[in-house]
Amino acid sequence: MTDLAFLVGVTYLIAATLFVVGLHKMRAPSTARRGNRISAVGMVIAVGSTVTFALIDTGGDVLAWTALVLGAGVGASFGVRRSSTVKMTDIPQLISVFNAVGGGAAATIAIADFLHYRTGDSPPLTVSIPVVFGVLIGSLTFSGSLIAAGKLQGLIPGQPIVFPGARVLNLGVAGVAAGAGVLAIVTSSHIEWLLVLLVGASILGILMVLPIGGADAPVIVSLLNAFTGLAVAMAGFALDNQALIIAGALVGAAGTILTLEMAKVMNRSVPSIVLGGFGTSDTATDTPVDGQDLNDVRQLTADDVALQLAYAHQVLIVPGYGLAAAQAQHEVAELAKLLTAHGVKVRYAIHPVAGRMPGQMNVLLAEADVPYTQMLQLDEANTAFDTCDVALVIGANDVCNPDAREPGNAVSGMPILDADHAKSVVVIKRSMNSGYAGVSNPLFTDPKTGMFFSDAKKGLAEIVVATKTYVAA
Amino acid sequence: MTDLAFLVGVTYLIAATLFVVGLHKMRAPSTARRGNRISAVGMVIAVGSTVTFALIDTGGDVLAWTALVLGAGVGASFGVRRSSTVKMTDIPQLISVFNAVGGGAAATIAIADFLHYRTGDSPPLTVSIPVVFGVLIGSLTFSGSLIAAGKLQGLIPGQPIVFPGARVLNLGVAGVAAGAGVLAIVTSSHIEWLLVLLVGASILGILMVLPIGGADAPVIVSLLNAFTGLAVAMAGFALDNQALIIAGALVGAAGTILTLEMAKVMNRSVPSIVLGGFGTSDTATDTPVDGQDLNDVRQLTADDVALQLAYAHQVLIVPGYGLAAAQAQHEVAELAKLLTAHGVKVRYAIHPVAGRMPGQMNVLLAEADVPYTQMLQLDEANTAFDTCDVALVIGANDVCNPDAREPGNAVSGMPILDADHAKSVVVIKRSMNSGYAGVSNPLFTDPKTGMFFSDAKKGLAEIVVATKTYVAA
Amino acid sequence: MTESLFANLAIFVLSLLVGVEVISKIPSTLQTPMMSAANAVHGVVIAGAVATAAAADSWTGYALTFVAAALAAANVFGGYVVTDRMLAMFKRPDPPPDPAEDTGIAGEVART
Amino acid sequence: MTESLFANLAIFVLSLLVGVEVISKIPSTLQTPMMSAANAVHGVVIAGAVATAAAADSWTGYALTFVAAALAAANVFGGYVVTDRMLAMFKRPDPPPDPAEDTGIAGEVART
Ligand SMILES: NC(=O)c1ccc[n+]([C@@H]2O[C@H](COP(=O)([O-])OP(=O)(O)OC[C@H]3O[C@@H](n4cnc5c(N)ncnc54)[C@H](OP(=O)(O)O)[C@@H]3O)[C@@H](O)[C@H]2O)c1
Ligand SMILES: NC(=O)c1ccc[n+]([C@@H]2O[C@H](COP(=O)([O-])OP(=O)(O)OC[C@H]3O[C@@H](n4cnc5c(N)ncnc54)[C@H](OP(=O)(O)O)[C@@H]3O)[C@@H](O)[C@H]2O)c1
Repeated sequence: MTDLAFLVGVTYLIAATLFVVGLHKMRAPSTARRGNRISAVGMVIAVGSTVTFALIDTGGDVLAWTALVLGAGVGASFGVRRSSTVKMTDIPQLISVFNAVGGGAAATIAIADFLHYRTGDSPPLTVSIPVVFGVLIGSLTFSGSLIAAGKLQGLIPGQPIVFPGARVLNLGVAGVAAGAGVLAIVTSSHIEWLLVLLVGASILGILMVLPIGGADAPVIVSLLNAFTGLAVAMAGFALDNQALIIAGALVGAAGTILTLEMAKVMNRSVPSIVLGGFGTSDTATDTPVDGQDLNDVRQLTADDVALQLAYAHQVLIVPGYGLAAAQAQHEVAELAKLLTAHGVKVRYAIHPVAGRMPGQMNVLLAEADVPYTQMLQLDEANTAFDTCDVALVIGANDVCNPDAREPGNAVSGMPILDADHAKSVVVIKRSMNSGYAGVSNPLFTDPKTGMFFSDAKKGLAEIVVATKTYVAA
Repeated sequence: MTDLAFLVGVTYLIAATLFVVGLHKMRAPSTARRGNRISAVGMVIAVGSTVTFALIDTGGDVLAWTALVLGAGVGASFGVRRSSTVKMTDIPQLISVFNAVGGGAAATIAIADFLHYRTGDSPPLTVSIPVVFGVLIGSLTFSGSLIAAGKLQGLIPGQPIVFPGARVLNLGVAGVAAGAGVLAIVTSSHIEWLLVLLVGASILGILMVLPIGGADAPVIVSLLNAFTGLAVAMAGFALDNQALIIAGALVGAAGTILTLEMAKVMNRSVPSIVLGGFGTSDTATDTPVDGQDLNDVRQLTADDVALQLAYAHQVLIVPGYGLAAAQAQHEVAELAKLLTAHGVKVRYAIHPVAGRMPGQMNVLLAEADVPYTQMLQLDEANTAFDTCDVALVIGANDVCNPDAREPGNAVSGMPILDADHAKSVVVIKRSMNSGYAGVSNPLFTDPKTGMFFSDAKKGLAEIVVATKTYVAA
Repeated sequence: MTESLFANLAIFVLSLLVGVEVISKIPSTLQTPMMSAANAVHGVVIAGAVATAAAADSWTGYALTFVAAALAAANVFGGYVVTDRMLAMFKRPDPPPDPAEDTGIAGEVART
Repeated sequence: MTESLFANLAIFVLSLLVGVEVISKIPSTLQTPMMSAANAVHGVVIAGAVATAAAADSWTGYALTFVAAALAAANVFGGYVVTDRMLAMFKRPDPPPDPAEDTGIAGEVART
């Protein structure tokens, strides 16, 4: 190891420290943004010192540098453009695309490293083994992430796509990929096996994600995030580059824990999602399992709702998947502002799994300029319901289903928002259809509940208009 | 690096993982004990593989192995005997003794390594620098920890020991030690400088801890714990032993964070403690700052207290330093059991800095078999006070001083236990003297408060006797 | 060889441990931004693309460099920008128009 | 030389990071046991005493080995034993003699 390489290594350690400090600061909303910027500084240091080292150490080839700069330019402009314009509801699919490109980059780098050795001596095991793993994980992540992004974007049907013989096909492809990997290591100079592995792993990625229901896709995105980290770490082993090893392992481990946490709050297990065991889908809402009767229901108009809200002291808004689906975050924020200005105390009761992605409601509401101090977590919110006049449930269902307190149904045992403890309840949704879990909700037929059947965005807009007349008065 | 050394390195990584998993599990009382055992398994693996490697690799000298086994036997029997017999209130000083021996061991090992090189070539900088730091930190920790243990044990007066010219002496000794360290590195074969450094650093350790008040000693013990970790890591650099580097750095960093947290809950800053700036002492209680008047006070007898407790529905016990000082944990637990059996709901409201060491009350009460589910943390406790009939304050003062809510006094801003929100309050202490912070406490003169003047142990024993008559009746 | 293999292995294992520890106890509010932040960090793969460029000396090498650089740059630039955008939206309350809706709202809840 | 120095440095830095992360968010209840547990971990210095023994070949060496071993063993054995003793006392409630003082007590508080 030259002194220069030693120095580069030290800068990598500094970068690693900044990555960790940055991620650490993501624990609290007030420091999260600074954390991300600290991490970015680490990235600049790591990349900067790598470039400096490469220039001094190898000088290098003008064409190669040109290829690098051109490629980076193309990639950067794509990344920045997509990131700056993406709608907040589409962030999961964008993250998934970034996982795909990260995994693809790791696989490409691993292949290039292997080829490089091939022109000289054949690579030692300490290179060929990580190369094989890098290609395997990287290309699986590449194809799998693209499929997941497609599902989330609605380009690929959200339902689990299953077909007869899928299991046999899976095993077959996995066998071919594994065989190719072993042969690539053993023969260690036959690039062909690596290409077979590449194709096999890519097919495997597709086969793995296709059978997964759209609602489980966020968990898979998180898992593939961890995979990308591991692929990058493997590329790091192959190149003997510690920045890649550290950052890759960091993300691999952190992503795995995050995935397990996400699955836990959703009452799902990662193995069962990956093995496609359940194949639960988003479309449960299309088929009302039970005929909840409209006769039991007290229906409201926009005007009724506005009146009730304008004369309340405290309102708690319970946003759910329907709010996200209808993109109604700005309408709800407008309504809340109106009421607040009128002297009503308005806050949001946010369930950890409201929506289809952990924290989705927080991001959406934040987009509509709702300060995070108004967003109550489960426990705080449940204390607040006891003293609140109106619980305004918007496109939420499972997260406030009182049946969760009873045993023997699909939501049993899930901690819920106690909207039924409020003095009165108003629910905005389109029909009596059930939510993600496909079970009926006795809250809707509770005597103190009024239902306003409407699309969330449209309904809220009407309520805002109606409220203005009361507030002005 | 031989294959054998590689294997040993891998076992060190396994051990490191077990250390981390073990420390991680210390976050919750229910898993903490298992965590400590997992960490012990890691220790066995690390030491076992080091021994195996040494036996295979160097074979070694019968006399050296004998010295090792004899030494280890002596040390182990001392450590186990002291640990199995120590009283729970004396744990801080025992930890301090273990810091001392750990630091001493690191310094000894560093010196031995330096000497070993001296017989051959002179050691390279990558050895001599960590040796110097190991000796410096190790011997400073050794002497400083012994002084801290002496203070906590009462062998050395708890008051800050200061004398004129201390500052000049400190600077002088520090200068000598620094000079000797530099010379040891530069001349790199003169063991004499290392010995000067050893003596200088030891004196420095004494000078550093002597001026620190007894009540701040736990913070210093925690800081010296971190120092020992760093000394061990330095020894690891000198010996090129990764187990020492990993575990030492782990403890160094964890200990530092822990020290900062401890200081924070005590409203103190580590630099001000170390620089002896305040010199606050335990003995503030001896000089009542304000003449709180006995006329304002409603005095109770043991019998009064017993009656009030026996007819309460809910009792919250607020233990403080006086309970620890009087060693009255078993008496309070007995009283609580008696009341619980009689149908009274008894729980403990525990302030993070009650006593003289964070978590001290929890450890003490745990010793007396109080289940940790009955120990309420600050927030829980403050909710519970609102519905509690009697707050029984035992030897506590600052932690329930309502003046903390007002600005302009020594406890201002400290979060407190809202004992004054209880329906009635009973305080057991020996006099109207103030506590650690030396301020008067309006709680004692509150009309709903009754004072029972007594030593905590004696008073509680009397109350237990009196309660038995009511409970039996 | 074993020397540097051991170093890399140790770095890998310890980084895994850091990753596990740094992530635990993330509030669910921040799980999506956290995922995005971790996503940005694996954009470090662009340093690998630089290494690939430094070693490239054939048309295949240049092509692979181009592909690796494009993919990696998309990851790293996009990842940081989108995370920043998302976090920029997590705001403290505006300076209150009237004192009743002051900053303490969240803390006040437990006692309402 | 630089190779192994870098490895050791990287290991040191990453271990520091692990140490910082693993300790954050310890409840104050467990700060004393935690300090004790960390104290036990630096008992690993006994592995250093073993290395010292392996290199010792003079009476000074033997003496230093003896001293290092005695000090280190006191740390490691004492540290684990006292931590275990302390933690053994943190108990769940006994099986309740009557249902009123059931395990849920702590959880129940918030709503009493
Ligand atoms: N957050 C996550 O990480 C995550 C991930 C996967 C699954 N999940 C699961 O998703 C569920 C989340 O609960 P939730 O209460 O938020 O949602 P939900 O239980 O799925 O209910 C959403 C409700 O919104 C209504 N809705 C749909 N589109 C609407 C629109 N445009 N306007 C108005 N209403 C609309 C639907 O009723 P109508 O059709 O009658 O309008 C539906 O009943 C939980 O079961 C959770 O386990 C969560
Ligand atoms: N926990 C820590 O880590 C730590 C460390 C350093 C400092 N501190 C500080 O220590 C204080 C702790 O508050 P605290 O309320 O627990 O204690 P405190 O405010 O120091 O008060 C203790 C009280 O106990 C009484 N007492 C002493 N011996 C007694 C005995 N044998 N029997 C009965 N009563 C006895 C004393 O009054 P009489 O003399 O009238 O009996 C004294 O007023 C805080 O100010 C904290 O900042 C804490």
